[in-house]
Amino acid sequence: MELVLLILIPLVFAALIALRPAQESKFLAVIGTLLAAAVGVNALGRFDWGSPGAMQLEAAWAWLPALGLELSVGVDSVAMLLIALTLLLGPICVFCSFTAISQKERTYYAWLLVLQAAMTGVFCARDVVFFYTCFEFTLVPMYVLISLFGSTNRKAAATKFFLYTFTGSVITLAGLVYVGWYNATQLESVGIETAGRWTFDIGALEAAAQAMPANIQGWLLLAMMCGFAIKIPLFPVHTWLPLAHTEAPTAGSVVLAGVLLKLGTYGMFRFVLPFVPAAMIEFAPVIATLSIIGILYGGLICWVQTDVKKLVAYSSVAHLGFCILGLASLNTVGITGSVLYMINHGLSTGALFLLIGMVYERFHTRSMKELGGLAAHMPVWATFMVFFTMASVGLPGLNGFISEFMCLMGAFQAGDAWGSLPGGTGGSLGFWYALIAGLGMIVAAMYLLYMVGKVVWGPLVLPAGHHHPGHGAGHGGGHGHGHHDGHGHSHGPLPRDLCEREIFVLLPLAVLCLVLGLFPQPVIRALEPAVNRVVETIHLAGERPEKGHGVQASAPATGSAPEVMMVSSGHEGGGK
Amino acid sequence: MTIASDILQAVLPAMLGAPDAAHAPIQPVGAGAWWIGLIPALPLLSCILCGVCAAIKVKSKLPAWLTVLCLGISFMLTVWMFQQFAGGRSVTVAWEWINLGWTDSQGQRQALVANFGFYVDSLTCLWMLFVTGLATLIALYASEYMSHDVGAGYCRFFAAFGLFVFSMACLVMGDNLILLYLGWEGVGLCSYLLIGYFYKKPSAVAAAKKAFIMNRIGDLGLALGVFLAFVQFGSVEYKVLLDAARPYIEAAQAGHFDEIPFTVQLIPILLMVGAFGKSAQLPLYVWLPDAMEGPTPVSALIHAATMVTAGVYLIARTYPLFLVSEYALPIVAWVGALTALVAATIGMAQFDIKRIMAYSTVSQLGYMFAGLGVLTSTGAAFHVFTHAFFKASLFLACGAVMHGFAGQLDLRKLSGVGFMKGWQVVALAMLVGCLNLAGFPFTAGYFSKDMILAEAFVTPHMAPIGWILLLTAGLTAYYTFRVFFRVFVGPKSFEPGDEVHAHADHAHGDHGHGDHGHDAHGDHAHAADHGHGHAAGHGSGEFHPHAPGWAINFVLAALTVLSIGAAGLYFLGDHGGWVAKMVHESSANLPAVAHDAHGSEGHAHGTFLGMDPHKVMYYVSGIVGAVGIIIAFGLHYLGRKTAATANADKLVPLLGPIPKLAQGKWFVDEIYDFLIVKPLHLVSIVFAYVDKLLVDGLVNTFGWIPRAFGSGLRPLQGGNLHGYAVQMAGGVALLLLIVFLASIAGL
Amino acid sequence: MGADLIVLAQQGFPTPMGGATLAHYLLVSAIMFAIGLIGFLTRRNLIVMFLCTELMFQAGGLALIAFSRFHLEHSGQTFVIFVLTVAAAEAAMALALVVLLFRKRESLDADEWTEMKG
Amino acid sequence: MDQIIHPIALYLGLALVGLGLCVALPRARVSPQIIGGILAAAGLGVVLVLMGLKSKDALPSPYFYVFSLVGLGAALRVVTHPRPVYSAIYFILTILASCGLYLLLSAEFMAFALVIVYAGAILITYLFVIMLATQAPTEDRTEGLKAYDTAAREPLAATVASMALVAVLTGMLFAGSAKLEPRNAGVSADALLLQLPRRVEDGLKDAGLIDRKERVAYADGKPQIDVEGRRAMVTGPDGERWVGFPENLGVQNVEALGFNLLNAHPGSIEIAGVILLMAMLGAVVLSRRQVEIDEEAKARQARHLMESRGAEGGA
Repeated sequence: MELVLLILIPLVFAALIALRPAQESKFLAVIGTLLAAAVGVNALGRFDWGSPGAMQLEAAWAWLPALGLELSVGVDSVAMLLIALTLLLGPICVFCSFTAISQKERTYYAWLLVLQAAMTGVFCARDVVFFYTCFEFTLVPMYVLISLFGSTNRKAAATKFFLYTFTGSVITLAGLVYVGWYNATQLESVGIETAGRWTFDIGALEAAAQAMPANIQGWLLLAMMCGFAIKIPLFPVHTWLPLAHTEAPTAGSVVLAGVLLKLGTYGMFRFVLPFVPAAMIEFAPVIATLSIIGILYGGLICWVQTDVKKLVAYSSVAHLGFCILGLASLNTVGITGSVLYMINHGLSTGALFLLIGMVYERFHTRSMKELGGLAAHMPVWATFMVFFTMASVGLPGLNGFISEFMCLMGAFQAGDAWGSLPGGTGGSLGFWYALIAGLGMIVAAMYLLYMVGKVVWGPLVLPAGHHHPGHGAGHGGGHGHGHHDGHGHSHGPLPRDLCEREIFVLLPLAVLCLVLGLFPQPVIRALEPAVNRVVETIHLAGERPEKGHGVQASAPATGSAPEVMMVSSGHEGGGK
Repeated sequence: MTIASDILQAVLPAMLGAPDAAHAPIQPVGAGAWWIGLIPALPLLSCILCGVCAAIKVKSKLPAWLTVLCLGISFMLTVWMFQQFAGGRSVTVAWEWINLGWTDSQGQRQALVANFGFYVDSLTCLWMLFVTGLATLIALYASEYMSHDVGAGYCRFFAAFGLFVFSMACLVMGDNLILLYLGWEGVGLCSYLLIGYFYKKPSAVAAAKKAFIMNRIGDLGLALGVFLAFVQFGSVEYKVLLDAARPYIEAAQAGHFDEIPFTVQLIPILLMVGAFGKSAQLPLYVWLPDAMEGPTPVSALIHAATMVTAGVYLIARTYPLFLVSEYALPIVAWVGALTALVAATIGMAQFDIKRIMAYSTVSQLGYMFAGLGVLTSTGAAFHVFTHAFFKASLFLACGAVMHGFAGQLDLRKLSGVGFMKGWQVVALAMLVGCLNLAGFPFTAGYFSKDMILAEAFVTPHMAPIGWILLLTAGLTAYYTFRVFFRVFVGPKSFEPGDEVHAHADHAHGDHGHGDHGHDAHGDHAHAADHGHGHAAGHGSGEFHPHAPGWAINFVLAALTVLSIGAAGLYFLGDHGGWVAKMVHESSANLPAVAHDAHGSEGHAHGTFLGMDPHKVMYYVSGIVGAVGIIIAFGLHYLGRKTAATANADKLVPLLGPIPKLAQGKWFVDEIYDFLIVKPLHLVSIVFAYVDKLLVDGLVNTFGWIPRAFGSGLRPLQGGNLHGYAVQMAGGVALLLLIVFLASIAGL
Repeated sequence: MGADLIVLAQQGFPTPMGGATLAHYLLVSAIMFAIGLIGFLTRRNLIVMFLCTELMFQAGGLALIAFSRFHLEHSGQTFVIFVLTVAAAEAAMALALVVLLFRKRESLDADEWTEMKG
Repeated sequence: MDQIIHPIALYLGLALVGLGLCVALPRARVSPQIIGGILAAAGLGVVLVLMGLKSKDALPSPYFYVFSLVGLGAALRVVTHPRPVYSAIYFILTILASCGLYLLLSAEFMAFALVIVYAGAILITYLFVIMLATQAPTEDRTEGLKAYDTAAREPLAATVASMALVAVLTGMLFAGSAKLEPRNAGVSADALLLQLPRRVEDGLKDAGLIDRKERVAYADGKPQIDVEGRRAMVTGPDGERWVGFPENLGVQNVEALGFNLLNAHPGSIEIAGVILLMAMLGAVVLSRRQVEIDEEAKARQARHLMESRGAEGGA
């Protein structure tokens, strides 16, 4: 029941904000997000971490029985953790935009809450069409946030973002519906109990999709990858991200980097891997190569950027390249690494965007030419900036390292040269993939330290309008000189260094980064069964003797009995 | 043997309580005591406390005392640990860090297990002793050296200092390769933070960035090595790894390496890349000289004694793997030797005394790697041990000079410092350090270097390395005493560095390049730049050197005693001394049988000019050291009137281009920049444009097509009646035509 | 000759009419339709354009009657009645519009009115 | 096509007609309309003659040629005449010619309806509007004519388009109609009498064959009328007898039409009524609304009137 509450609370509060007068909107937004977080914590409590692989907290309502659509929700450990991330970033986004947003507050906070509801919906959806509706619905609030509250050419960025992602995901919908159709019509003669009738339940379609012949699975993979690749963003289709990020307001960027990019990777984990394992094995090198290009290409572009936000945006492209490399390695370490990456990237890059937002609120510039050496000017901000940069560069002891290390190890293990060795898992990646992706780690260090070197360290450079700390004015925690109106060129309402609210926003992220870095085991133990289940299905698909094109005799289930029942495709009609 | 050595032999074993346990090479790994976890925990605690001090803006020297206290306790615990566990092997698991399991194709359960566990054996004790020991001393030194920076920078400095010792402890005591990797990058981070301590100076920030990225290149090699180790042996923990290489030892001894699978032989080569990155060996050494931008305690502790030895530790720890690989050790030996030579040549031509010490560190590290390469992990470990002490004291002496002479480091502007009032302790420390570094007979440096040289000639095929090392020994002696004779002896004259400050009294203004305005902050707490000292006001006030305080003198004296004492260790215990015994009991142990294996082909022992290297090397290295010193004496002391000129200058034109090239550090930096950094920058600019125009352009054209198509059709909606009429008529005509043709064609 | 004209007038449908003669009537109606079309396309006077549309109606009616006669089926003629009503309705509306337009712009030129454009 | 007329000849004829039409259209400068008319007539004549040669026997009656030539000529003049008034009047002539054709096709009611409704009502309205809308200049001065009346627009393009349309149309029609079979050829023209027993009774009474009291006999609901035999069973006070039909007893066109209208298309009539109502309403609404002419337009109008009056005064 909690999951539905998680979706409804933000919606209800969004409505409330829309109705109530503007000055109450901040208060309501805070209450809404915190309440959702509370229910989330309750759900985390009730979630049985003993068997995290299974679907829990399930509930379902008939939506369109004729088409077999139902609003069914349910989470396993992966979805639960991503929901936790969303619920964590919710209040943070609200708190960080108190001073940033002065006009049209009601629209802003209402849409922010709607966005959170949609994102939670995506992660706990167990029905393909419900997943898709939420997946698409996240675009609307994001469009509004960027186009109304962005900076200079926000309109173009918002439109491009919307159309680009939308066209991709429409093709994904086509793929998913094809599976629904395939399940309803092509599978009567086969043993799956859910076959033969129109249903969009993920479990049912998973079984049906796996029964498809390999070439159809290939096409299905391409269809589904269209939507998810754009969302992730994978290399060739990433150009919307820097534009959207530079133009989005701070909270928008945080949510966009923190959770929206994870919809793509979660989509791949939930749909592409289990639905089309045979095709995935075939296409894994292609996806891995694309992600590696993304890593190096994105990284090198970061190195020459002058706009800090664009730099961090491209770094997201590079970082998510690692995440997808982990997925493409198709082994437990790789996939666990990539799921961890989704969470860690959300924390560290989200925090980086918060920090950049705080500088933007003070100096109204993002270009590294006008800003420099802020350590002397804003020591607390500088400490956080160095901390989170180290987290995102993947320094051991912080969360970035665990996921990056596991993704690389996963890619390394997946070499066919050491399929037989104890640690190796066989597959199509291997040493060279890991080596070149490893270069990405060096490039990451280059561009992030370039940024930190330019913005944090070095001689103090402030934009034209801002003067340096005046003589004698003791600048401890005191607030800036007098209160100017909102957008005055001086510091405005914000003190020189971070105020309590801003530190309160950053602290939980910092603590989480440290905790996930030093004590990742609880999370890893939670992810293990869920990931092993997917690896098992891929393994079985790989073992299936590829007789002819796509005709599979049902291979006896080896090792632990996978939840998914083995089927042979319709026309062969082989014994079960 | 001298009386001293007898005393030492009597006293030390009692003090250190080293039971002469039988050479039980490998003992079962027992569960370690819980308190071993405190050794790394205490530095972390000091780091957190300093963080808290920074948060509450402490203005006193509190963070320094906190750090010294924690490190001191940690050192005590290390000594206690050494007492308890010398000879044994134990693992203490603090908590379960990573434990991820899956079932592989054969159905067995494989698991990636990496705990926050501490693997204690004699090698760990050896390393931790001098790490924590030196850290405590240098923390004390830094408390006074950094006093001008109390307030903002101070807490940050000691926080990073504590974090460094924690990371070094994780690196050395970690029980698995991933924890080693954590420590590895942790020390990288701390060196980044400490080199970039004077963040106002762009050169310091660039140097810090360079150090971190260079280390990261090495770390990539290490990471791949860790992956391959896991893939090959199914685990990253030492208790599994170190025993896993055992079956291949016999095959390695028999010399036919083709039996050993290629993947096993590849692991050490990958690990070696990491070691070269961290210990500044040939390809990746350029960051160490630049690391001198940091404050001197940092250079002394991190870039001379502890961090740079991490590479040596890694190879010593995973020595069994190196033994089974055919090409690993030779590569290590050759790289070490070449680094030693190149660094020595550059060191000779520099004028900045800290840079000279940096290159000498690179050179001595070359020695250690060569030692490892020529199968004397004992020699290498002993050299690490001795080098840590005397190089730290050399650096701190140079630091004191810089401290006193307002950042002046150029040996052409300083002379006769030893004779000035208050500088005697510093001069003595410098002298002892130089003697050790030059390998003057009966100094600790002499014994450790001699071991390596002897082994270099013993192991076959390694003779050329022996000769290179011998030549380098001479060069080392020369450039060490060049510094000593130019700076500490001779006519007294000095020029203040560019750090002179108008205020004559103790206050140290904050003055750095490019810092706008004169920030008259409360008590000048801003990070002074390029070390501290007096900044020359605008020509007013006469500058006089500021002699070091008690803390500096005490630490220098302690280090001098330790450097001398280290020699005594050579005599402890039988062949090779105390360090040899420690190394034998650890995993870096060189099974005697393996020792012969490398020497099995051809005659048992290499010979040095026909004689037995062990015996004759004492005399040869001593002679070479003495010759070096005499040449330095001749060139730099005799007939030198002023600080600036010396007899050596007459030699320069004779040698032609070599001095120029050497002074320019063989332009290695420029080559790297030209070959790698510039093209990479160009490529990324091209990528940026490709991304903006091609990839984005492609997407925009898809956006543009419908618009163009639409505007193409707009004129049809012309507004005049006849236009529409004609269109209608034309349309009907066309339709009829089609129907007509269809009917004709009988469709 | 005149007799069969009268006979024709009284009787309902005389003997069926040959295919060939039907063609004649269709030819006439086609050409009349063409003339109407050309008129509509070329003339710029609004009223004449409407006249041309009426001409096209007329042509259509003629063809209907020809077929009605050919098939001996009265519905053809009924349909012409409806053609007539439509023509009448259209004429009424069109002429009212023309008057309006004329009052507005003083001229009946169709090209005057080109504001409604894409 | 099975040769109502040889297609090539048809197209050539139609091309000639087209050419004629094109030439006949009014042009700004010289416009040889007469020549155009002759050409068109010649083309038409060629086609008709050829059709006639082809099917010797089944020729339509000579009146057809008269009526069609008059009709088409008038239609041509409607289109080509520069003065709209004359166009309207020529259009009336066309209507009359086509009424003639209707008669030939034995659609008497429609012929008269056309004359009354179409020529009588609709075209008179057109004339009203033309009178209202154009300052009809006196006979001799043609320059008063509006430019838009004298010059046709792209005559060539329009002609070609429509002639192509017609060519295809006729080609198909001819091909089709040649193969067409009349649908209810078998049914006799008077089959409708079966449904009109009262009509039969009246007819017989008028012809004096039955007296007033006799009725047509019904056998199980159906009137006993034998259409082919042209006789009906009549019952009266002195029993039943078969009575033969007189010569002129037959279904008149109007009756058949009325029957068909109300029987086959009741709905359409209603809709037709509605259309007419709407048209009327529309016309009322449109014409009633005063066109708001702002001051400036009024001033211009006044000046315009002054000038024309002045010109007339001056002439």
